[in-house]
Amino acid sequence: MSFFIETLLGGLMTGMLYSLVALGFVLIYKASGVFNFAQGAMVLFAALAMARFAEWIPGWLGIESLFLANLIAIVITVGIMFVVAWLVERLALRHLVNQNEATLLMATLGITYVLDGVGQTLFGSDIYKIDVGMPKDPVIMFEALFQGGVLINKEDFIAAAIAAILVAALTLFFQKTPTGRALRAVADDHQAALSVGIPLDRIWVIVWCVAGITALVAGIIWGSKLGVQFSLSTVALRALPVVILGGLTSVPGAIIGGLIIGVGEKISEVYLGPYVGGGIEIWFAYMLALVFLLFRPQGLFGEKIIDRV
Amino acid sequence: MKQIRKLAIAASLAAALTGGLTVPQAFAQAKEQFFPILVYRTGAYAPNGVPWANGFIDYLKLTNAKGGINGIKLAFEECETGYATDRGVECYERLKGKHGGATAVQPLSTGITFALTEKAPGDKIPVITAGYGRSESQNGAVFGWNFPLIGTYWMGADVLVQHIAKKEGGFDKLKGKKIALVYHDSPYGKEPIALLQERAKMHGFDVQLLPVAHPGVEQKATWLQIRQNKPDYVFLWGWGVMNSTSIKEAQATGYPREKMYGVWWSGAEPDVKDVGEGAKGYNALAMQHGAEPNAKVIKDVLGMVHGKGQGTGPKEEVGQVLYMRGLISAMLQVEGVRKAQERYGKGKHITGEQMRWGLENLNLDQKTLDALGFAGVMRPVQTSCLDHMGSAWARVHTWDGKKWSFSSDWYQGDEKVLRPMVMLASGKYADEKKIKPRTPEDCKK
Amino acid sequence: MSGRKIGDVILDLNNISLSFGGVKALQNISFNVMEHEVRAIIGPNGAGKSSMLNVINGVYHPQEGEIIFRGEHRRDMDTHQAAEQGIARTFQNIALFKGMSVLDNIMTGRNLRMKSNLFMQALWIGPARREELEHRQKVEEIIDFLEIQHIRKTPVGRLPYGLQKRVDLARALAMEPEVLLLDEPMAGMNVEEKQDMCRFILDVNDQFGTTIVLIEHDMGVVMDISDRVVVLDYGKKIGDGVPDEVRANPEVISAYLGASH
Amino acid sequence: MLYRENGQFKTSYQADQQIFPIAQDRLGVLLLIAFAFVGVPFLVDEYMFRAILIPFLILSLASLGVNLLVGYCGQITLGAGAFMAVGAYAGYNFLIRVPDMPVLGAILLGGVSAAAVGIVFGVPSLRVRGLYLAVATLAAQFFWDWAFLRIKWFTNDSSSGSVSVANLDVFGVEISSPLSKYLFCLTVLVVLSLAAKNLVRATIGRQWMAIRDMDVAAAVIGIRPMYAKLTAFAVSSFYVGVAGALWGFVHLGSWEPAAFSVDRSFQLLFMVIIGGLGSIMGSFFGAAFIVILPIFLNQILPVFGAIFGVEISTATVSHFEIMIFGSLIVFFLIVEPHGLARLWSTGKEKLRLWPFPH
Repeated sequence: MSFFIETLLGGLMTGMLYSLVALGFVLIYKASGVFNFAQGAMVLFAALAMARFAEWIPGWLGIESLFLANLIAIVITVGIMFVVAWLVERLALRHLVNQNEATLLMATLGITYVLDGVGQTLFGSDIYKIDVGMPKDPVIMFEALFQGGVLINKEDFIAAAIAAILVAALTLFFQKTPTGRALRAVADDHQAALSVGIPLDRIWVIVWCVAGITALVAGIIWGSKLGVQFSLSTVALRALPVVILGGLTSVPGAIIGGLIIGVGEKISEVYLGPYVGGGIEIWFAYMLALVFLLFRPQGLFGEKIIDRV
Repeated sequence: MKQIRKLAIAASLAAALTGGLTVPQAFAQAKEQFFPILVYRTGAYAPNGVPWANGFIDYLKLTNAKGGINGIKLAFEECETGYATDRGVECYERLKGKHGGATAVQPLSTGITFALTEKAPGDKIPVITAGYGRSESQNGAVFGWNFPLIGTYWMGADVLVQHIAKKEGGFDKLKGKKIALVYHDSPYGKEPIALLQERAKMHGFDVQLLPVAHPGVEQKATWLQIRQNKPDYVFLWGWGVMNSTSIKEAQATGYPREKMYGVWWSGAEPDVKDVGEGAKGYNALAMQHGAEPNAKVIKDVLGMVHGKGQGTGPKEEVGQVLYMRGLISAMLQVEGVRKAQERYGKGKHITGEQMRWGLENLNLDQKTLDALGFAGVMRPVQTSCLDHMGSAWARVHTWDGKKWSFSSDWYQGDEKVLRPMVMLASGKYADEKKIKPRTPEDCKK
Repeated sequence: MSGRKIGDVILDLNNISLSFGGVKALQNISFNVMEHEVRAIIGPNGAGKSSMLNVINGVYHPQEGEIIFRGEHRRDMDTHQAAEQGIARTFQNIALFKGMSVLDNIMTGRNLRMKSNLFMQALWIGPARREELEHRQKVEEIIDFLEIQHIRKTPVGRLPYGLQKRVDLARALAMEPEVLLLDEPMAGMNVEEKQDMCRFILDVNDQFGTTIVLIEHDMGVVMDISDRVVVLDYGKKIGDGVPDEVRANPEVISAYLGASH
Repeated sequence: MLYRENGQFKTSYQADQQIFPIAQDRLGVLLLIAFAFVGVPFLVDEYMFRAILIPFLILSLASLGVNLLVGYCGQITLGAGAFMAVGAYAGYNFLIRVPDMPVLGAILLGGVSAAAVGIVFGVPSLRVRGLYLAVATLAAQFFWDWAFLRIKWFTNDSSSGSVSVANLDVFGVEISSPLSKYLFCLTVLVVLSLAAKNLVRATIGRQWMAIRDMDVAAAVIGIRPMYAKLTAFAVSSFYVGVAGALWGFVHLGSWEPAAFSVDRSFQLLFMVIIGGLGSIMGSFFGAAFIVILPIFLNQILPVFGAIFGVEISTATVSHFEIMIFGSLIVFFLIVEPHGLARLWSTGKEKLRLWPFPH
């Protein structure tokens, strides 16, 4: 039992990271109809920037405090992600309005390459660490409840709390601020949004920037746990089943879908994997999403599509 | 405006199609020996690819600084493969004819090695895979052009088993023990399985196989399984970011790092340095050498190459584990050329075919190694036509939180176990490919 | 209207009800169509006219009711079956295949009659090649009939609206249907184009004896060319009969006045 | 002035239904093919053959297959790499397990196996579309990646999981020299391209395009979406599978599943989008662009550096390579979203009117 709980927790933890990446996908898709494959590259880019600035800043500014260095690094990285968002909108997106989905998807893959190249040129290809002071060693808890207790990483809980704060902040942003409401208007109906005078280009910059910030949060959590390296961008591929499970346009879908996929992956690998030689978690997640799609083609929370002729 | 754009596209396309692909080929020069270098300095495996390449090149520079090989200077050129097989093949094709022809090629990727194994015999270019590649290619009778010098994965796995047997107090104590193999899910990671299963049969221990998908950043489930099964030892067959991820996950699931043993590609500074204290106690095979900041050859490199401002990578990394691996790989190739020159003429350019003879007749005794500055770094290497490995010695080193240091004596891979496996597998390969194995007589030619 | 003679009931719809989620698109609608006649469905926007056509050729499946086509009783139609049994259709918002030429668009209308297999098509031999030529001939006849020879090779996306409507009709005609469903064939056309289209519709009806069910907004046109008219409003049938009867129906008058003003 | 169709009147539908209705086009293509067979062998060196032309030909074939599915039938796939792998591994198994199996037979059977697998993985297309489908096809990619690594039967129990073939001969001709490999791939490509062209101008091609452009209308005129989509998956996978078998047998000789990774799938989709959706010619343009451009950049950047007197490190070259590659992709998608094939046909149309623009 305690092992099952550990697996479940592990799955939820991984799922939470997938949710954050999927959240980036969904935000951008809702606002601009672009399936942003570069989300993974953005996670990497943000994490690399954060890791490197946190490393460089003490030397540049003579700051001793780790907290301060991290804080400044985060601020700089947010700035960088804003610039990335602005450049993407300026140089690519605005010229690609009304193209079909596949073309847009490929364009974001092109952006992925550029980000990978720029990221590695500026920040290097080594493994870097993000040290935000998370506790690393596990503790055993609930020994009274379960035999042997449950192995728990405090780091995971702190990370989950950060993710929850991010989601809450995003919700507030969308519900309470004028910009957030404008974003929702665009998501619901492009034409309508345009007709009431919401500048689409600005909306896009904002939404890419918000996606960049979720990428940064995902990057910090992941990077603090496992280090930052080029391979981090492949996390996008792991998070894809999440968006088809949750629906491309649904924020709750991304969050719940992420958790389902995370847990599904770990449980399948741990309990089914040994019978077939292991390594099944990637395709299992995809198959899970696929089977699900066959019954509900629009995903968990996506809107039903009705053909009109 | 639109017109100009279209014109620009057309022009750039035309240029792409006709222009650059025929980049001027350098002419053959008799007085240089060409070393193509397939590297990966970008992408998922860059952290490990970069120091290897730096060490390799620094040694070539050192050799040139010392006057070359009997007066023949070394020419070399890098080509980025990104660890991708097709790019690797392209690099090989691009470089093999330059500067009078490649001497030998070292792909530093199991995938590229497999592909080049098919091409090398036709081109008559030896493929040196020091410490990687297919284990059965040790049999030079079948794999005429492959040289897994000073280490194959079977030999490495064998040494690891010997080491834990010694720790436990004898092979008989291994009975009932559980060993988990956490491996990169690719031909590279799968290489040791055959040997471990063979040894498991002999001694009655259990092997649990835990594959990790490329690039290895997601290992939660793997380590949950380790936590569940509580194996006595974990062997790690990873590469790139997978290594440090494994160690971090081991820490997060509370698996003792002291019980973890990596292969020699999972035991270098990039794998542990950002884990720091968390990796303390983690062990890995040393492919003879470890981190060797005090070796004479390193002092030479620092003096004659870095000292002159010609160093390839950061000075602090000179002498680290993977740097040394690259450096030794280069040394073996250089010595192959030297040996070939002994037969085909000192100060002469050596062809790929002559190079094969040189590599098959390497005889680096301790005196030679000492003279080259490798005292204490490695043991003698002696190859033959039938044995393309040349040395089956290895030891174990351990990360103490700051540096790697040796923690075991020398072990030798057990011929009695290895030889039959090599013969069986290479025999099967020969059948499939309809290769007629070379006899000792053939070798004399 | 010389050559044609109105025959028996070919299509009979009984108590059809259709809803999407909570929205009732059609409620308990019954009417029939006779062989060779021109039958019009009219009604204000959102009355369920297009849904009605979609039910007839199987795009939508009604929750309740029965469809009797050529004596066969069915709960609903299936698009493929409908096409095979000779029901063709044009669309309100032109559903042409934008990436293809006019000729190819019309050729798709022949697909049910082309029987050669994949390998023959790949090799372009024997039956495949012969078939292609035969059907091309038939398609050229339709092209001549609708007077669109000059745009044969043009991608349909580049055509003006009126011509696209004509190509849409051509594609339906290429199926040599027994029943032709026309969804607002004259919407958005100018007077001249409308006249042409009317002529084509009547010619089709006349020369090929094709039964026609059409939806149209232009009352003048409807009353001129149709034999019988059914009127829908908010998913309900409010009138059915020959044009003059319908015109006099007070419910129809109020629906139209209410809807348009 | 030379490129005109004035005066070329077609007197039969047969003449009008030719692949290249304009005489100059016909001649041009024939000359090009003749040049590829006869001229190229005298002009290029081994490097061009082995590192550029052979990969280009094989990936053209794969990209052609992907284009049949994505460009003609409108079903986005990100699983093409998996179908290449199926073709390669199935071909390998036919070759070693069936006695006296000819190489060509094994390659074609590899394609047939890929077609069968394609049909199975095409089934979701009946329910889902667009990006959802694209992601669903990734399931195929990851599943087969895994299967070829894990199921030993596929690799003939090789301990490492990688396989190799040797001694290729086709109708008694040994396929080992770069030239023979090139000619072999070229022949396969020409034959299969012709077949593809025939398919897309026949009724099946029209059915695919109808489904792509407007699936409801297609169903209404009696096209069965299931039949059209699944044949598209099958034919496309056949092409991709044959390409995979060629990639393994002829180009690499020895391979592991990583040769057909998800990166390959993306690469193939790039080819058809950059080249031009729904264009046979575009598939070749796309393949040329994607195969050649990175290699070209990789070689030209150091040369550029040398001109300005800077030595650019290998790492920097690679980084610039992917940056420029990525930017060019975005650039091309912006200036010509319909791909290089559209540029080509616009150019031809201009030429037709030249020198009188109106």
